[in-house]
Amino acid sequence: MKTPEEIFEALKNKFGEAVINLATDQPVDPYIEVAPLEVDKVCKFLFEEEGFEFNSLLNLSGVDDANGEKVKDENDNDIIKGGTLSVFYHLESTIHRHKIVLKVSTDRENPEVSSVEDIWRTADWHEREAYDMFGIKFLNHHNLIRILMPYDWEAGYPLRKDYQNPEFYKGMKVPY
Amino acid sequence: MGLLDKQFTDDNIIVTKVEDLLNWARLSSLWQMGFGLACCAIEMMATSASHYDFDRFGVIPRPSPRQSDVIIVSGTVTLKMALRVKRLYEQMPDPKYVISMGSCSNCGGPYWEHGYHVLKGVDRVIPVDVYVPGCPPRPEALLEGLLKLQEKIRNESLVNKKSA
Amino acid sequence: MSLKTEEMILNMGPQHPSTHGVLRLELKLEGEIITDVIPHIGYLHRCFEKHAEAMTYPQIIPYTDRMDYLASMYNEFGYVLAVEKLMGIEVPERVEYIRVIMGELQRIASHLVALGTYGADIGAFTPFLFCFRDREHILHLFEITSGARLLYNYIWIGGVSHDLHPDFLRLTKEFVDYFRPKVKELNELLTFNQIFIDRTANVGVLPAETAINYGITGPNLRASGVKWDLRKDDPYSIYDRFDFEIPVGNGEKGTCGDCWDRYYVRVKEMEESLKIIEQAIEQIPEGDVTSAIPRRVKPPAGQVYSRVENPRGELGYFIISDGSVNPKRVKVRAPSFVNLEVLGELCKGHMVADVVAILGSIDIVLGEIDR
Amino acid sequence: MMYDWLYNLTGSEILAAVIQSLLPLFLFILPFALFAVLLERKVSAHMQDRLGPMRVGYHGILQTVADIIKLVQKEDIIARDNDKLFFNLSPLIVFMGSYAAFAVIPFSSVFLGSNIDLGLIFIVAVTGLVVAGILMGGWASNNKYSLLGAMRSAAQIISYEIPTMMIIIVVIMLTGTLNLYTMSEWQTSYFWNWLIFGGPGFGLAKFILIPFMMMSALILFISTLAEVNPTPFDIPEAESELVSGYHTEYSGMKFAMFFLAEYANMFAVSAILSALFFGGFQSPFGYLGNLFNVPALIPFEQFFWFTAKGIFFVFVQMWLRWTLPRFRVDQLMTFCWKYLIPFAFVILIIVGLITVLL
Repeated sequence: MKTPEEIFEALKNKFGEAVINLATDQPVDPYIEVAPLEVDKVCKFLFEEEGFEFNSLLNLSGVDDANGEKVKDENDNDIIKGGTLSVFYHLESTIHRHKIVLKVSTDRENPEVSSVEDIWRTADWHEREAYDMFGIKFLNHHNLIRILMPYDWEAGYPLRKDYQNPEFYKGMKVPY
Repeated sequence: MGLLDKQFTDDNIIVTKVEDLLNWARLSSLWQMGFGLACCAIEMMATSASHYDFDRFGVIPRPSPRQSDVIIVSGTVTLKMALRVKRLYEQMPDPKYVISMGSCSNCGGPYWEHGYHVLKGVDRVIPVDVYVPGCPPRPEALLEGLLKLQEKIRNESLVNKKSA
Repeated sequence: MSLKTEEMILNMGPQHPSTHGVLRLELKLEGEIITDVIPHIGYLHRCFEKHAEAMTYPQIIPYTDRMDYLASMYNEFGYVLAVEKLMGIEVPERVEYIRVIMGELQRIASHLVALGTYGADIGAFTPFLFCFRDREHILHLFEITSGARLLYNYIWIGGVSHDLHPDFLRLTKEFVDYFRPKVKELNELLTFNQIFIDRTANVGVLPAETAINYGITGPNLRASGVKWDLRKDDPYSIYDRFDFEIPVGNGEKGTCGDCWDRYYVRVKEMEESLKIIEQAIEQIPEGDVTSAIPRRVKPPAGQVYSRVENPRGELGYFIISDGSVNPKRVKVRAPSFVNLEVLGELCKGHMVADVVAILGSIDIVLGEIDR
Repeated sequence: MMYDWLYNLTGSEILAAVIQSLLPLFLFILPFALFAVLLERKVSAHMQDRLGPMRVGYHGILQTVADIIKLVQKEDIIARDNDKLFFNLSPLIVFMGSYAAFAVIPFSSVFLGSNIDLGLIFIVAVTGLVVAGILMGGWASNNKYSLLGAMRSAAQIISYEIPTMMIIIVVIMLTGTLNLYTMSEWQTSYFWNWLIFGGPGFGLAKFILIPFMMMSALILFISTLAEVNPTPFDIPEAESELVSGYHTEYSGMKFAMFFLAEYANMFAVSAILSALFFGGFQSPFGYLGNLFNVPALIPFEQFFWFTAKGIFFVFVQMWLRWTLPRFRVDQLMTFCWKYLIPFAFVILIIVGLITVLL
């Protein structure tokens, strides 16, 4: 059993700059913020290091922070420029029965995060889903294609806050 | 439709009697395509199961579209699925019927507004004979839908009204 | 010289009698032997997460129902717990008991569908109808309580929508007495049938290590011999007050973690759920069920991950609130979504008929996978 | 025999032959298939706490009539990529194969299509046609499910033909004939004369034979069951795996032909079983015709007993179908090659020794 503080200390000592901070102002779960391109190494450490052994990835979710600047495009639709997309990792160790939340934030225009797929196989589909919904590119993922939306969906990433749905898809009217 | 449908220009006793026989056969043996989409499929299964027993009306599920007469679109049709539903419908032999079961396949149901990947009504891809409202419809509602479809079939005609 | 046959690609689904919905499997076959299985999902993607962002917190509850439509009560339960955790709401005792009774009844109903359809997949059609017959009794209990058979919108944030029907407890007790022999009947008809055992034992063996790495949870994980049940290991609601066992697979008929174990763990779990229900009926206090329902649900800004033991495994809700009436993000960790991923691994080297057996034993619900 | 009777009645050889060949079809096979489908639905329904067809006629007795009239009306789909010749030929061959088997089945001492000496071999040969038809259909459908189903079916039927043949040889050794009519006659009245109870006579051999005959009957039942594909042997059309197997692509009347052939086949194998082991058309308790001295009654009684036995075995098949799960292909083969064939072999040798020594 390790508290988030202890885990943060250990990570900070090991990775230095790559581990950004521990957010404790949260009402329920604190989270550790990690640099997007280092997250695979941090996870590998957490997975392997004795005393941590986070052998289970509970959840991996993309989030659109929508903290960029809201502008109007040529069709008078709101779009968001700049800001970040985030990915949350919920890790758990069934051996030591402790949990931790990791967060990475990446640039919205060119979102790139290291893949943790080869640490936990379960991350495969989770990452594909995050890619499908937010367009977050997971580097070194072996098969990063859409998973829920049709493979030929061209209208963007639906869970982004400024997503515009197309009028037609293969001749079928989409809006009500 | 079938081989004889709308092939006759005038009504007579033989045609009407044959028509009654054929319609009776059609409506009494509506083989349903064993095909479920979403929540409503569970209610559809419950309707086929012991308590409600679709078999009483001669409805049995057939796994292959080639041998089925009625497709019950039971649940949300998504854009990814819509063309497959259409394909399945096209694979069924005439005369074929469609029951749209549940709000989702009637009109998009609760997903009508923000459902970026939901087809708002299966009638945008295939013609529907009977709409069964509900989310999901009770088995009784589906049975009622089936009876309505039988009523509709009972009134089908071999006579081509237009040319008459 | 060895004969080599040409690889054949067989598309199973989206319309197929035993893909449990609109799953499409791309099977690569050599003769009838599987070399690879690629699941294609998303045929039922109903944009739950987009809806959640546009709705207020209580409005989301009906949408959670429609995700795992075989275990709607439990979906509401999980979601409501997450919001309550974020807001710090304490719910009355009676509500906790009602939720547990509903949740366990739902677990039985869901397992009945799983076991029944599994029988149908293996080719025994009669158990399927027997299971549906018994499930109708549970649906009746739900119906007199909430007014709906399948999608209830019954468990609300801070309470339940209304109190139990006066006859509910009596009928539930009757159901428990009715159902015990039915489990035995199911065992005689299907579970210990030699053909059934031949078809399922030693098929699709999932070792515990692989299961954890793939994030498998619920009966599928327990069948691999891992005693992991959130009701005991991370107790939520009032599950710590009940006395029940966690059945695990032990390779009774084959190897630990095979299809038969996955099947049998569910049968056992139904019996354990009956125990919980019996205890809950004994202990349930009187009281108001709507007193803690907040007028306005406006959680503080922050994020929460809350999880419950759904009939299919760990159902997690990850909610990010920005302090307004709409959540900023609701991500569902759907157990079936995660469990399905391992299918390719399990199927390799088996035959086409085994794909059906393995898929059925994982017990997926497409509504939850695609959301 | 029936031919002579018809010849006397009509006075024309051709007419007699035509009527004789059509009679089983119209008098028996079609009505029986219709009845069997309904029976199946009713039996399954009552086993599953349901009612089954209720709305078409009294308790749904017209259900299958409606089904067939509907199927006739359906569009006959032949897809572009089907091999048209074989696709169309296949249901005919399957139907023909199962229909031809009825020619030699002795319904009674009078009502018998053709009393040929090679009756048993004839049945085995024509039911072999069914395999050809199924393979043809599966291949011509150009559908992977159909192809897999047809392949499975071919493997299954051919394998299970071996124990069937062995048991038939056992029976031939005991009775010394291939003629089904003679065989039934041989097991004269009273059930203790049936072959399953060692055949007529009260020698030592009879009592030694009884256990082996019971096993033979069981093996024959299982292996013929496998040839008509109900669960647990319905691998060729395994609904939950191969959609509907070899007839996935067939619609309308062609499908109906497969459908009827299947039920006709069910009766055919039951008929073989009862003709070989259960006295064929012989009554188990003697005849009312003899009792009241009305010989004209006897053929009708025989017909009744024969169909009753047949329908009983059909019922057993349905019973199994709605109770048991399905085998997997390799298990099915294992069951045949590792259990049925060795047992059949042992029985063959022992019965051979018994017939030689005793």
